Amino acid sequence: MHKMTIQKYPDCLRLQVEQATKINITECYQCGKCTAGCPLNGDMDIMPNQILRMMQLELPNYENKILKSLSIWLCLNCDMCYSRCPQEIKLSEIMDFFRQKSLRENKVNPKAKDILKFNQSFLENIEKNGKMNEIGLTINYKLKTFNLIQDVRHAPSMFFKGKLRLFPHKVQNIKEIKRLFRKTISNEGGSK
Amino acid sequence: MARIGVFICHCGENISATVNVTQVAEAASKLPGVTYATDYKYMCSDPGQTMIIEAIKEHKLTGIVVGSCSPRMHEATFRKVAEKAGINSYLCEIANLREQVSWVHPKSDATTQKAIDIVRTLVQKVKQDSPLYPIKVPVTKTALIIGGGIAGIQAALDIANAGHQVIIIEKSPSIGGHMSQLSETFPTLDCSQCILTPRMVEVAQHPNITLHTFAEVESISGFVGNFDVNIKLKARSVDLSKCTGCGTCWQKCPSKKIPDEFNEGLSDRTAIYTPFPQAVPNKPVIDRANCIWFLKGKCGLCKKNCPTGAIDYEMQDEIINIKVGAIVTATGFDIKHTDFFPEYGYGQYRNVIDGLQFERLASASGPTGGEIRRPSDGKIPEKIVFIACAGSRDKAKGIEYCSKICCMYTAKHAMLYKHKKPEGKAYVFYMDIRAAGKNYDEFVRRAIEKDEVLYIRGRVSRIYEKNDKLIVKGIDTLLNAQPIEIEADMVVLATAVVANKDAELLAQKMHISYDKHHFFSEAHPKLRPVETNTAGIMLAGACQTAKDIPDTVSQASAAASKVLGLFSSDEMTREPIVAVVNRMAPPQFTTCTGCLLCMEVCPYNAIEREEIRDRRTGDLIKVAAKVNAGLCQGCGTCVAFCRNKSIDLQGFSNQQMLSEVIALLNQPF
Amino acid sequence: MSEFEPKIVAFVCNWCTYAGADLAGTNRTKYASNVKIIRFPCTGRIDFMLLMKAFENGADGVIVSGCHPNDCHYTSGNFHARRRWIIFRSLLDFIGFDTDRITFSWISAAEGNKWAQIVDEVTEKIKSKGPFTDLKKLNCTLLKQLYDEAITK
Amino acid sequence: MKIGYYPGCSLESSSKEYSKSLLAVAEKCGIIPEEIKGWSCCGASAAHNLNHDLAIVLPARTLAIAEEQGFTEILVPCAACYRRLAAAQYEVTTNEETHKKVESYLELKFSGKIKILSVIEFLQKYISPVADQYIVNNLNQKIACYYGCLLARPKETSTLKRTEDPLEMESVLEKTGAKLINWAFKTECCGASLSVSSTAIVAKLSGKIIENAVASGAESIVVACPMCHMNLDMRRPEIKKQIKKDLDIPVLFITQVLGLSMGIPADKLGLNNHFVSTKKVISSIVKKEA
Repeated sequence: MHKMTIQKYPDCLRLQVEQATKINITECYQCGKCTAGCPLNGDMDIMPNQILRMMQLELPNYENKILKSLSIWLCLNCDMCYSRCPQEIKLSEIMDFFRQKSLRENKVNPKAKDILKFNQSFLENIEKNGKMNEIGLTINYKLKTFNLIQDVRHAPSMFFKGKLRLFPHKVQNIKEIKRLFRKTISNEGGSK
Repeated sequence: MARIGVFICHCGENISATVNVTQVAEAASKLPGVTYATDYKYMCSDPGQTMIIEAIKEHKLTGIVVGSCSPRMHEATFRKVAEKAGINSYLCEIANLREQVSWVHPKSDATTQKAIDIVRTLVQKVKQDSPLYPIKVPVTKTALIIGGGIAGIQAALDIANAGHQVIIIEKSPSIGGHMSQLSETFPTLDCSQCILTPRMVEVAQHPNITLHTFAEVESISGFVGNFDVNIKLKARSVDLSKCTGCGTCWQKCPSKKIPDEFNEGLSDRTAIYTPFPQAVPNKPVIDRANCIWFLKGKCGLCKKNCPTGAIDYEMQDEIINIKVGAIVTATGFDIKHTDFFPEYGYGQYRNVIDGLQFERLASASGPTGGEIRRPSDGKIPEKIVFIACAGSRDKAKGIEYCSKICCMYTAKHAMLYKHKKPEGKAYVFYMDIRAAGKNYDEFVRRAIEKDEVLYIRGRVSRIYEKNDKLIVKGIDTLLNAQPIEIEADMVVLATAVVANKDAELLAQKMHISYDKHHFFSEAHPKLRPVETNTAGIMLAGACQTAKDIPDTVSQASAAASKVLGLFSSDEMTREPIVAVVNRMAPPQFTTCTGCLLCMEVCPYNAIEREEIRDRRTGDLIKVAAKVNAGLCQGCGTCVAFCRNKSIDLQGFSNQQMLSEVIALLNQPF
Repeated sequence: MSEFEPKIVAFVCNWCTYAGADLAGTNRTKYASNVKIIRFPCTGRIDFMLLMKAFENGADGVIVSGCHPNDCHYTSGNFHARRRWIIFRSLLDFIGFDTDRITFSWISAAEGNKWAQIVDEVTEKIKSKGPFTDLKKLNCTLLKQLYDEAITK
Repeated sequence: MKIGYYPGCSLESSSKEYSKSLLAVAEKCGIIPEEIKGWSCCGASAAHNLNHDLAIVLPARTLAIAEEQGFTEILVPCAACYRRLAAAQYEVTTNEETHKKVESYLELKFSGKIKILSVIEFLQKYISPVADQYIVNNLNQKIACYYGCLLARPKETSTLKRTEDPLEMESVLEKTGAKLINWAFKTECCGASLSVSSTAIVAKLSGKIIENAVASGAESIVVACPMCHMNLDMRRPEIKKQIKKDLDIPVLFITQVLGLSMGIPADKLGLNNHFVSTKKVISSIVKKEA
């Protein structure tokens, strides 16, 4: 059994969340409506309402359990939970915060590596072109995941349907996009 | 010239242990205007009181200051003493030397000095006191009850049985309210109509009660003991004096497809109708919005067939004026309907119903004769899901509060269903079970343990229809937040209790305050729970906040006892601590300029606009404020707001407060 | 030289803070004897000019206290007092009056300890500020002189 | 009237037909949206998953340059771009601090108050009022309108009146003669951003949506979002594996349906670019009687 300790020390995860999102975690009264409506409630390892509960209770090691969970990466930000939450807690913002922090602290759940890599490939792609290029994105993502066969069968038909371009459109002022990436990333502590 | 007496109490040793009482008395005796000063062991004891009386008489004192415990303890005692000695009771002031001096400071010169300062301050105040006399207001001993539900019925019967006249007005065509719709009542499961209808009949037959159904408040003026009320009697289109209630009219009415309000839309009624079989009065009314005669100018079947000629299409709304001494507001509540819930289908699923609809389904007098059947196809459901807190405790929906009755009636609903269909399944999604009340939790436990109602802790996120079933998506927070999906045949939402739609309007007519949810506000949340801030207007039942039947009836009787207290004498007496606007001889009349800022800030609507006119010509000379002493409660907010000090508070006048400040500071501390 | 003992006047309402101060007594909670109470029916009754009168007559600090918001015996008197205080304070700030010498607070009938605590805090604060002399410096001759100067300019 | 056009990356590649059909319908009604010069990607879900500032700065850049180019309203047909742009606008206009920060990143001053039109708003405002004169065909089809999550939520940026069961797309399609069915999954999420990285999950979610539409009697599904289209249309083989059912219900963009009713040829609407054949829809057209 866990021994209850008061953990709300100055830089605990809960306070960081509250500061970053301006959401008061204690407002959640654990009705579970978020989880009940979540499209991915069958796939998550920690349910959304449980994540809030963990922050309320602050039992030992709750921070790592959250940051290393798969749930934070599965969240689709579809805001179903927020739109039905009686206390108007914007879980999607909390999830954004967790993802960014989990990445910065190198705590990404192994099962979420693909999701992360896709997102990273996506951003690298925009950084390079200013716009997303699906072939570039796919190649980059596949190199990162070594998952070379996935979606390959779609590629030829997409190409012939005019849905894939070999040569990316580029934003004329690509330097500016690169600068924006550099600046925001240096501000956020190097996460991309 | 003032002749003030100062009496310093030792309070055994409570004061004298840290305050040098003889020194205080001695210092007091040297104050200007003080004729006599002394100290004594127990001022409040019989010998102490006798001593004060004798001193007042012997030294011809014009006012006294008693330095003793807090005025909250013994102000009343010493004021009576003053009165016994023949001086006005308001010429007595209390210096609080115990709670605010001797008990909170150590024995020292500074403590004694503080006591002297306080005594000096009150000596200065008492010199400014003027005699005040309790205000007498005549009382009209008739009560008005607004609302004919169980709250109104109970209050009316209590007042009428005590021998006073009562007028009840009810906006719908029959009294009975929501209670008449209920099937059985928790926690005893006795039939609602069986216990209610005898009371309804008693109201109708009581010699002291006048009943106006299909009537509304038009306007209210006046004040406690003397209200002047206009009541609108809506055109019923049926002459109650001729109608025998035979029912021929509604049997002939061709307009038959109007949703029946009494059955919460689960059945239809005709355009001329009696709301329910036990209605009081048991006579019909024409719903003009749906009557073919009023819509198209033809038909007239009811009139042709009425054996007594009671139908009157020409009937007009009528305003009557009544004078009453007290008002009991018992206008009840409403509930949110299923269309309020986006996630539960905006009311588009016929088998998602609210609690009142379930009551009608379960009621022997309801549209299914007491069999619980689905509204869509009349099938008896195999699985019912009950959802508690539908809308209640939901900040996002604007209803933060707990509706209080739902936990109990949901347990009752599930129980009734299981009694009628023991092999059926009943699920209750809940967040907390709030069953505080006599035999209440036992009742819920019975539903769970004996009737095997399955309680699941979690809130339902979504309901949608699929192949004739309702898919209910919830979770069980007690089982590791496991998602749960139930294919139900029917869903019952325990929807939030809300104030009546027109509650705000009525409150404004009555000048009573209401909260942000439009429930009426009591004068004090703990100590004056049945009175409003407007003297003479009481509250009963769910118009104040969500309440069950026992609470409603208790409050109704409490409101009745408040009314009876008011009616116990021909005149009522009020403390003279009220505001007054100064008056002086013509041509000035008053220094009030008639800006009427005071009128706006007064929480009791006790300030009126007064027009001062020339006595002969009737020409307007001046507009000024005027305080209605019957309504004023003496807070003094108007005084602080007055721009030129024309309004003042008796007992706490500007002069008194200023002299207190000066006296407190202008001596060596 | 004896320590400076400030004179502090408390303007309190009858229903909450006066009762709270009584409770402090019933609990025998000890606090500084510098504060003396003047009882009003309601904070809504308090004319803020009386605060000025107190300073004019030698007070060094003032406490105004009544029922918590929504607890007013008269429903809304404390709200009026609060609104008036907000405006009055900005006026005082404008003319350069040290508004730190006035403490505005809510103390309920159940908060005897809070009363004692506030009294002690205010007493300490005023002690550290020293005697209030601003109004004494502003004598009438000085005002007239300033006024004349302003006109002749 | 000058409407800025922000196609977004998807409409330049995988969802070309959306852009094509939208512009064709607009042109038919005499409206030519003008592409914002130098626009860049909104960052989509990747940016806000990984970097808070970037997620605001990228879309804000587009808002700022559109403002600079003199547009007062911009049409953003992609639901994902719409949500990112609207979210950035919400942040910038409700939080002065963020506004300043974004301006310093961009080295550009802007008000952020430009009107962002989702495709539904655009159709309601500019096409619906005049549609009557251009609609020549009746669609003999039972259509399920699918909104997805991005247009319906969150409430701060959504323009739909009913969060759970919106009716705006239905009102736009009312005049096409199609039978617009009532169904339960209008605003469920299709799995959008996990399309590539967790295909199985997306197939499961999208499968449920398609299943419900078919069970509710729909013959085709109409969408207003390229993500939804890609997941419901292209992911059909994976969906089949998940739900063990082979459903061939076509998925069309709302603009394609409008285009068909206006008599625009199927190839100009890109209807041949779909993975699931749209022939059934095209053949359901009945000429309106004059």
